[in-house]
Amino acid sequence: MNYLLSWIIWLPILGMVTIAFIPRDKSELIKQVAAIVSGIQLLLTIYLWRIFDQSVGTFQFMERAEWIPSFNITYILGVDGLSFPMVFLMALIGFIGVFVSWNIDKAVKGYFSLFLLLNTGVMGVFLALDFFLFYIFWEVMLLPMYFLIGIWGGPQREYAAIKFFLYTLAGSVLMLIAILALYFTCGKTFDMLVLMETAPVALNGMLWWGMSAIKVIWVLLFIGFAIKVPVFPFHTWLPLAHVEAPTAISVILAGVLLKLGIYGMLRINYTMLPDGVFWFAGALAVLGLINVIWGAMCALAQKDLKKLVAYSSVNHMGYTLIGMAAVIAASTMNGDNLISAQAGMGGAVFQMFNHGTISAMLFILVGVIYDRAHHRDIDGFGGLAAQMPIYTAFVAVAFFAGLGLPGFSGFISEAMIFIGAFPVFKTIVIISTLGILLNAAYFLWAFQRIFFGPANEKYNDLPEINTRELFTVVPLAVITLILGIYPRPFLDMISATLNVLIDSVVSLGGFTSAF
Amino acid sequence: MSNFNSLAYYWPELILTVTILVAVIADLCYRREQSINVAWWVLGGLALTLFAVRMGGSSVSPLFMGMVASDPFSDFFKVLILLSTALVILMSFNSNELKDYRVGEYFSILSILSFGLFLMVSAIDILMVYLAIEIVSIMSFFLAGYLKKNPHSNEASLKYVIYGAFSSGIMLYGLSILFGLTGTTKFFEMQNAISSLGSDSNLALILSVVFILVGFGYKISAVPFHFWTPDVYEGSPTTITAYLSVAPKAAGFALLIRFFNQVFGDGTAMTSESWMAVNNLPWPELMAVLAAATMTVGNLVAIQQNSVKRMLAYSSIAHAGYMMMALPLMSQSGVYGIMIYLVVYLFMNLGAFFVLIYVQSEVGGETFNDFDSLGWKMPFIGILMTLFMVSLTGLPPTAGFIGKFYIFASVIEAGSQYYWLAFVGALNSVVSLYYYIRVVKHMYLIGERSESIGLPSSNLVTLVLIVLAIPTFIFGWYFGPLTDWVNQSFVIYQGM
Amino acid sequence: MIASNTITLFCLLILFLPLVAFVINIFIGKRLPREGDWVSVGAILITLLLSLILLISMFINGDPNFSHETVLPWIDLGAFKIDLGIWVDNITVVMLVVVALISSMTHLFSIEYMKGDIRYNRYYAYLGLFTFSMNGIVLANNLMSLYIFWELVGVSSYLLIGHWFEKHSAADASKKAFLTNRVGDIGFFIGIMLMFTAINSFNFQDLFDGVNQGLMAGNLLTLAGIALFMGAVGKSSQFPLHIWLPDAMEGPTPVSALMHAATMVAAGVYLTVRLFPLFSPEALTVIAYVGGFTALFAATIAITQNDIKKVLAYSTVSQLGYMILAVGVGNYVAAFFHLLTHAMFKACLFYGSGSVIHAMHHSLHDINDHDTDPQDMRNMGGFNSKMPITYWTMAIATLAISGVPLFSGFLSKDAILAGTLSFVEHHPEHLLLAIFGFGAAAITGFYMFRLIFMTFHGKPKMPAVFKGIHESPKLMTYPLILLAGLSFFLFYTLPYFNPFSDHGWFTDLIKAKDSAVPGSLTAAEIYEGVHHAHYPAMALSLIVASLGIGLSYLFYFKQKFSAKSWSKRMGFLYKLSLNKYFFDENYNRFLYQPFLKLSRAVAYLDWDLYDKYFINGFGRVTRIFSKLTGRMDYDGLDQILVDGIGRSMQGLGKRLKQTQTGRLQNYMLFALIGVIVILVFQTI
Amino acid sequence: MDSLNNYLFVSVILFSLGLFGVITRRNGVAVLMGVELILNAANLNFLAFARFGGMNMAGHVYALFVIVLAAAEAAVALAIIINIFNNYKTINIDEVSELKQ
Repeated sequence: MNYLLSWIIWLPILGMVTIAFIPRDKSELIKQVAAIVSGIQLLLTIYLWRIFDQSVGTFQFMERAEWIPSFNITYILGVDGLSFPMVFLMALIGFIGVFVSWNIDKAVKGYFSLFLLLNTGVMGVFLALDFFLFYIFWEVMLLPMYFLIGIWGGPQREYAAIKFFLYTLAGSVLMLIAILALYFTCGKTFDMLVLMETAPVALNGMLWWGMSAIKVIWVLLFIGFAIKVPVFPFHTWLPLAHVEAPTAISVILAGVLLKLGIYGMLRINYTMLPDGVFWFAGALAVLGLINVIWGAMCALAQKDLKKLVAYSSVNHMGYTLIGMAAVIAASTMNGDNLISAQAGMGGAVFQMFNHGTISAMLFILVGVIYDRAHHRDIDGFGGLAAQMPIYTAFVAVAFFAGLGLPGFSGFISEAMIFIGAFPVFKTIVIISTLGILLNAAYFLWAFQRIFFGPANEKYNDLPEINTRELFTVVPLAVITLILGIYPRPFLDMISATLNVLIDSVVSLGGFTSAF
Repeated sequence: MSNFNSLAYYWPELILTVTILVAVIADLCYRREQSINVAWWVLGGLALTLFAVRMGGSSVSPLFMGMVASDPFSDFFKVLILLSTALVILMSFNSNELKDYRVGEYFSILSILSFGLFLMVSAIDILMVYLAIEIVSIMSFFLAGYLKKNPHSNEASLKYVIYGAFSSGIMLYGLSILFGLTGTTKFFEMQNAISSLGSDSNLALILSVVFILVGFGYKISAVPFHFWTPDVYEGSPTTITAYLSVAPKAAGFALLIRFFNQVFGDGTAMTSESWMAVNNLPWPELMAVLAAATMTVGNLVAIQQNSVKRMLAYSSIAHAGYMMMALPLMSQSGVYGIMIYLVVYLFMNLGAFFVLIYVQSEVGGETFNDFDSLGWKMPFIGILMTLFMVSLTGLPPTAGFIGKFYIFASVIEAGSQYYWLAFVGALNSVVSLYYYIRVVKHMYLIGERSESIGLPSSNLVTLVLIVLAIPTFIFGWYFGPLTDWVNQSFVIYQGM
Repeated sequence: MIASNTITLFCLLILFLPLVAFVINIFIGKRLPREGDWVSVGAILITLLLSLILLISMFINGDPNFSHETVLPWIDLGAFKIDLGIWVDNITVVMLVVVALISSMTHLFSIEYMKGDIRYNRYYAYLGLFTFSMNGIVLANNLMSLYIFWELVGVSSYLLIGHWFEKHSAADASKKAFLTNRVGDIGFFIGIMLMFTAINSFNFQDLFDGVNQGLMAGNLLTLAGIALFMGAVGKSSQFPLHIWLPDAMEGPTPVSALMHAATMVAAGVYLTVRLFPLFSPEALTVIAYVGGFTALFAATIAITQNDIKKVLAYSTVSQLGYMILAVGVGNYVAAFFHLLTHAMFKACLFYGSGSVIHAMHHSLHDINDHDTDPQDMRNMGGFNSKMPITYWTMAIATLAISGVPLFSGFLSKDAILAGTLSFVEHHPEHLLLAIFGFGAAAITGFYMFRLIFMTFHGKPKMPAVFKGIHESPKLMTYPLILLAGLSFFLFYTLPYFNPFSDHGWFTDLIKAKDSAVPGSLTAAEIYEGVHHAHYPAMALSLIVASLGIGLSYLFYFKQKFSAKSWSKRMGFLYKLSLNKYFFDENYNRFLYQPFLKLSRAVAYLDWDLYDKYFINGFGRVTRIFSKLTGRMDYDGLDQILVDGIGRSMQGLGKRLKQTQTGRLQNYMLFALIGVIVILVFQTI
Repeated sequence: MDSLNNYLFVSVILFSLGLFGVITRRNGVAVLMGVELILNAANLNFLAFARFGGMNMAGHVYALFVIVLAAAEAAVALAIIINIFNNYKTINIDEVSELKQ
């Protein structure tokens, strides 16, 4: 197929249009259409995986079309080892998300239309190679998200929705400025491939108000991405949005949307501002550390299960930041330690994917219990293990995966991150290993309070997790397990791209030239 | 060009004049209830005018001995004016407010107003500047106070007339000083004279610049000359509010661009990529500060409003601020950005106002609470209003984003000394999300979902809204035709 | 002699068979006949068989330097590679047999002991998981896979301790076990990272070579060693992370025997044995002190415990301390020897206690007494007549642990004490280590015989219960008999028959490796010293052991002294010991609670302060604004803007809004003022 | 006596008076008169510059136009004020302030 990537991106829009023509009382049909469309999308990504050439570190399946020549805006798509896992993750979670939302009965038509629109936006960001296109997709996600939280969310949904919207918009307008600054300083193009080559040279030594242009652009982009990750101190929208959003949206939010920030940093900051990487790596690691510890401590104190899981996302994304920072190990000033750089970066990318599957699983499971008990107060349960053994088993799997138990993919990525970052950031890594203790503490404590202890009479007739719900959790659990036992399929996929990325950061970035 | 020769290039205005006359005469012939039919005459005239404008070709020449210029730049604005006038007239059919009045006059005044705006966008002589502004103002006073029995409308027109007269008076004083310094009323001669003046006359020049700015600032409602705007916008009939927020503003910007760049520019204005202020007059810095102040004040106060109409009034101040960002840059891309912004602003702002008019007539109010759960009751209106709100905020993939994008792009292109302005603008657009999305919130997030769906009662309304919505959406991701049009129109009379 | 490929195959089978049993039982166990216990038992028996074949082939081979390694590339990013693999040498083989043997016994024992449990199939599944992970540790050839299985062992321990999760105490204990272990694991992982950073490999052999080449030396090496040792501290329940093991007795008793006595907790010792060549002398000193102190310290707690399993638990901690001490003084073969012998007699003791508890439980159940604690020795007494097999096997095991000649414990303990003595001879400044060692030996005899006397001798404390006590079924007693048999010296000294020397197949086949740290003593030098100290140590240990046993005899058998009055006389010390030196209480008060408070404070800071008032200053400004304006009518949107910046914006907006007075002339005045301000600024 | 500065001086005074009147008078008609003063100040300028600058007739033409437009504006303004009086029964512009904030 020639336009495979375009199909993957625009298929949901097609579905959205189809849904628009279905009368709104035929809610089953609407759900089926949504399921079919995201199913086909998933199949397409699997097909893409089959024909994807893992040995190539550059972009594949490139598409290029004239768009607005007067401003050098082009429609460019492409996929590489960095974006493919994310595309797959989105397709998978998008597909699962449809089934997670099967119980939605309020304005089904609107819900699934927006859901598919969101899908397109996210896919677009991962596949766009034109900065303008990238930005459009980046923003397209916001509005569906606002509605999905605001209409189908919990009691504080309006507040949560607007907060999410404002936070992210504030970040993205700064990003827009940075994009334009890059455009005008680096040869008037939005083509990322060109910018990756011209930006490091063009920005070299440029000063704005006495500040290095690289630093300014880096910080602008970073804030835009950091809000999405979210990096402390831009994280406060996250617990709220998660708590208020309907389950499927929490799943997508945690599973995919948070990755956009990291993806953006790796795709843009790292390639276009390699000098900035060296300048900022320390701060990145420190922020990662704060995320890890702060997120874990907040999670430890939560009484709302969903909020706990939300803070665990803050905590987990912190590891990713630490891993990313390890890329500087490969520079000459850090002793050409390519091993560390690969471990750290590989760990970071792997952690992104793993957090996607694991947190999605966690949120689905939180949704399952919320649907039944209509509350999420950790202390309000107790002894559920006896009443819902299968559910308990899945929560146990998800929690253990979340706390980084070997055998689950999260362990490998966290271990790689620590190993990779250790040579460069010894103290930070040592303190952040405390995070793995805290991880275990908050997960196990919550697990004990919910499932252990004498059976709670109140929940005697709580129905066990049903087939549909199992269908949503099992694939994620299986992926987590398989990759936890044998991570080669994933790591081989990203390996070539990762090495290209590390090489470009290290060879183009140097500490001395730019500042 | 002599007066007679000029007429050959003056077809649009001539047709418009005839339209005005026809409208006045037709009004005399109709009975009170039927006077609304005048609108069709006017619409026909406007269509002919539009045709004439488009046929006019791309000639660039001064007409009537250098009073007005005929160039694609002014044609561009003329099209905008005609479009907004026609749309407002169409929407007026459905206005509840006008029902109690004889409306024939209303339409003829609108066409006179358009004529004034035509003059404004093509004026290259300060006499014509004053004349045009006065024509526009006086007609606006009429229209603002058209609802004779409505005290608010009265109050609006009183405030408008006094504030208008006051600011045009100050502007006139400034123009008189400028006349004294240069001894001419023609833009290009003035520019020449100023560039040969020594720096000792800078004080007087600054005085005149500031005084002139009072008049222009009043027209585009820039801070601190914006105070009339909310009150007048709120009191006027909503159709007129919509019109005032678009057409005169567009014309005001055309005038500002022409006047400031060609009189206070360094003589290479519009011909080179970017240029400097004549004698290093500090007006660009002034303009930048005013732009920042304008959008900030507009946005912050808009947050506070409980009436959607008044909110839109303040938001129009904010939009003026965004456009003003591009003025101090003195670059082609800045002017370009303003032109693009004006086109998309026309569609989205008129759209928002027209939805408001429709909601007024259906629900009976114009506060946020009147929009409660509207999105469920009238999905068509809800979706369109959402589109307009999102576009006004400047989110892709709507036209509003493209407008902002070009403005920001021009600011960034101008170099790092204006980055702060881009920051202020960017953060302001975040703030603007607060109140735009509030409308959406009331439409969808508040109140019960209703099972019954209402479709717009009038096909005309549906048509007009769709006409506005399509470009608002399409230009968001396919703006090639738009930029091409602006590109072709970017030919400005440069003096002899 | 087995072919190399076959060894690999055997090892993989040994490793994965229990995992297969786990998978089968967890998914379909409930639906299988007998809830699938035969799957697990079958799997573990095959495992045992295979292990024994390996053992026999080791005997036949008789090569002390036998070593076999197989690797599988697991992660390969170009430069960054991790290869998983198995490494089989004689230590591995012996350990495999220990694990398989004790695990098989546990499987068999549990058939009766766990009969009728509601989660019978899961219990067996978890046992399989444990055996799998434990074998993984044993077979690991690199730190990374070691760490992986290390954690998995922790999880199976978590699951099994929490088997009866309806009990809050069990749930608490399982969590405590996992978390306390994680504390140690953090250190372990830091150690791994330090090693990897310096040597760029996880493979043991690479690490030894690297250290030998001096890629890592000095303080860094010591630090890495201590960090790695942290893992052992957690897993082997050494001071100060010893708190979890006694609580872990909340799990079913067979589990305690298998994991919390014989194998899992010994993993820490196994780790230090495996990594011995990496430890610098300074690190070893630290290890020795931790081990020695734990040995004595835990023994003093065991004296006063009344719960039969708690006594055994502290005894385990103490014995593990011994092993660690042995590693610390360099005699790590002795440590491994003690691991082996200890596994047998301690498992036997635990099964014995399980048998007693089982009997107590049933008897209590028959008389409908659900309040009496079936594990409290104060409710027992005189059981020797009713449970002869249990009595005799436990007695044998007790003799072994107390270090009485003819029993295995005597040999291994003697080797450790000899090593310690030799170490102290060379380093007189470390005299304390010898005191730890011999002191613990004395106390061990005392409390172990106290246990025997209180349980099996004297008059029954609760006659009603006593009536219902009877011997346990065969499936439970057979393992007891087997393990008691394995507590005799004979099995370890074959083919020699000298009960006073540990010279036998074990010492022949398990040879100490030289330390990889340049400048350390060689294995031969250490062996020489140990040999030298052999006889004095033996004499001393015999004296202290008989002292302890004698005292216990006087106190609890002859009742010459009243334990009660002595405990009163010792007052404060007694209380300290009874309450385990208040470690749990102090950890709770000074560690857990403050940390929980801190995290609550952080969460409050995050959510209620930071989030609500984006920056405090902004918030304050906003409040002032709101006071000034005085009429903040918050409607929907205003509520939305609770963030400080938002509020400040609102405040600003409100102030600005007030300029819109509605009075035309104000407007014009503002405009004029604007003009004047602009003019002033422009002309300046 | 007959110098440009004198005219300009008068013009400035007129302008200031006009501003003062516009800002301070409460009567709508009086405010309008203030506006007229401003316009006339400008007119005076135009004429004076045209006369003393030795320039062409542009200034005069300009002044004529201003006079005409001022008249038109005043007519409209007065009509509006009449309307206000009909609705509010006052022409005190301070009291016509329902639209605010």
